[in-house]
Amino acid sequence: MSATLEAESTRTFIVELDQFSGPLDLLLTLIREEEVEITDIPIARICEQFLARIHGLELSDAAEYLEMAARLLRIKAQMLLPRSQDDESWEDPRAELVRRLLEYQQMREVVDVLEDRSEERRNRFARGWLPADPAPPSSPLALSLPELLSAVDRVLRVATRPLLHDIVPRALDVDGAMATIRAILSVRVMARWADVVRPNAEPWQVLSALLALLELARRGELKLVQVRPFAVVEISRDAASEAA
Amino acid sequence: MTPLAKLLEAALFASGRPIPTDELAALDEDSSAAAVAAALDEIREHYDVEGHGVELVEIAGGWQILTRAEYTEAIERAQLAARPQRLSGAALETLAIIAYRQPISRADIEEIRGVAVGGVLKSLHERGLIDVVGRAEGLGRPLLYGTTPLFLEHFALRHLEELPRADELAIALRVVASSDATPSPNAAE
Amino acid sequence: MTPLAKLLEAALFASGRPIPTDELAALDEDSSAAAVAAALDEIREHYDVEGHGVELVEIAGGWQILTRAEYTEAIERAQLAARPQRLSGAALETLAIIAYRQPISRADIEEIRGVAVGGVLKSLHERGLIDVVGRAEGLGRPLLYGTTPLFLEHFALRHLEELPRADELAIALRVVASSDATPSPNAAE
Repeated sequence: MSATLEAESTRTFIVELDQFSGPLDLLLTLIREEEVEITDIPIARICEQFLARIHGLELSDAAEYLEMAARLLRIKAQMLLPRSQDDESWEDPRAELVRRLLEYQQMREVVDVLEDRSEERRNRFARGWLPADPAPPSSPLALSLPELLSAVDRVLRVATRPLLHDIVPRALDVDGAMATIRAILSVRVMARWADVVRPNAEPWQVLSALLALLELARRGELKLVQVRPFAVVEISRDAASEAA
Repeated sequence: MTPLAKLLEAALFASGRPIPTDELAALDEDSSAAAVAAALDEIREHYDVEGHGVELVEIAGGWQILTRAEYTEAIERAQLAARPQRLSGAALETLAIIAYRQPISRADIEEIRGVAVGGVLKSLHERGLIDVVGRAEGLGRPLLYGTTPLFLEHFALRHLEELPRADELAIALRVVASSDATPSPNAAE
Repeated sequence: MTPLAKLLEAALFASGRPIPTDELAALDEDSSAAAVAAALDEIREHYDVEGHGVELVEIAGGWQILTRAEYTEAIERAQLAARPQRLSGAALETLAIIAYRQPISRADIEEIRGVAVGGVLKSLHERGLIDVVGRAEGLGRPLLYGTTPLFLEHFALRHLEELPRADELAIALRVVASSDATPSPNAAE
């Protein structure tokens, strides 16, 4: 594929991606297009379609799609594991995904209702001209000590403890970052830092990605190369481990 | 129209927002709640029967006069008033989840939507459609979000219960899964 | 009412300003200036004959629907009497944080509450319950807020030390709830 063609397809893909509000939306669309049951997804086929759709995408913008791709690949692999006919303890690896898809679809149903209602309201105007507020801002204030004290109580209940320190809102997610990086490298031979961390990533995300890279490198799943100091770090699949 | 209906009409005309029923009742201390309800009925019926360009609508626990939908386009074309912007799909999805699952944390919303929602939450909060209603127990004690009265106004809902019940949705859901048809969003009246 | 009168009524209701006759005429291209004038007459007469709480008035070269003068007083009185205004939960919580942690910067309040408090601070300041009491050291030298003498007056407190300490709060809440009256300020000392 020539460079121009590739750029072309990338652009059309981004346009298309805007049609989806997230990976679950894309997945649901595929399921509708393929006319299959949510409760019995032909995972290999859907997974293939999903990867085809996100292939060639600006990876740094699509961590959430890649995470889903990794999840689908994992389920696909689990489905291939041999199991005996009468194994009662067997759990469908798709169960969790089905649950999330059903929940998501239920929410989309509510969105339809809300969209309808907001359209109905948008098509009516409220009174446009309003008289100046006759009440001066110094209207009497109803305040009582019990009210203030219950507010203090609410603040204390709600405030992070201890008051002086804020607890980090999200713990590191190294496993998630590792899944993302693996997914990126399953579609690409080589990636850069900017591909695995979004430009506006929060500190915990940057840290998670860094730890994930080091861990994967330690396990020999990928190679980190920096040609000279301060140059861009190149992340690639480790040829040796791949051959193995 | 009766004197009380005229007074209520004047007050409703003077306001751009729905007026709660108890504030309408406070306009005339001599009138009972039943009299106020009757006067509101009288106004609504008068607007419908006499064929006015406006109508009386029950919204967010109160009452509001709104123009009839059929005139919106002409009014907007003449640039006498403008419709507010539509909410994005991401904003609607997030609102839908908050409306049904409130109080709910950001992480739980992200779990359902499958994407980060920090920016969407911020803009919904700035628009006054959601608010922080508490903090969860447990690690990090995350903030919990809920919808506001303005949310009801925005969607012309009398109260949250007007949205279809979750179990009604679940039934529709199974139908959809097998028929592939888009559910008809008949808002419960 | 005729269709044109209904359209004009909706437009006059929705517009934020008086509408000149030629703009009203632009609402419906098929209607002549004479038809618009007739429709305006029809609306005015309808409001007068049917006894509405509003009237159609010609102002500054344009037309506007206004509430009748005889009702403005009742509406204003209701708004004034509209039971003394209460502080919102957000305002109360912010006030509580300032009372206990003063002098405190906006950033610190926001860290505790988890949401932006700019608007709330402004309204508490306008009401004279809080004031700027200094600036912090360090980056940007942010403003520090504290409560005012008016704050003490509102709660019938002689000085801030009369507020229960945080660890006594649970007890104080129980006492206050059971007496339910404003505490007489002659406890200790």
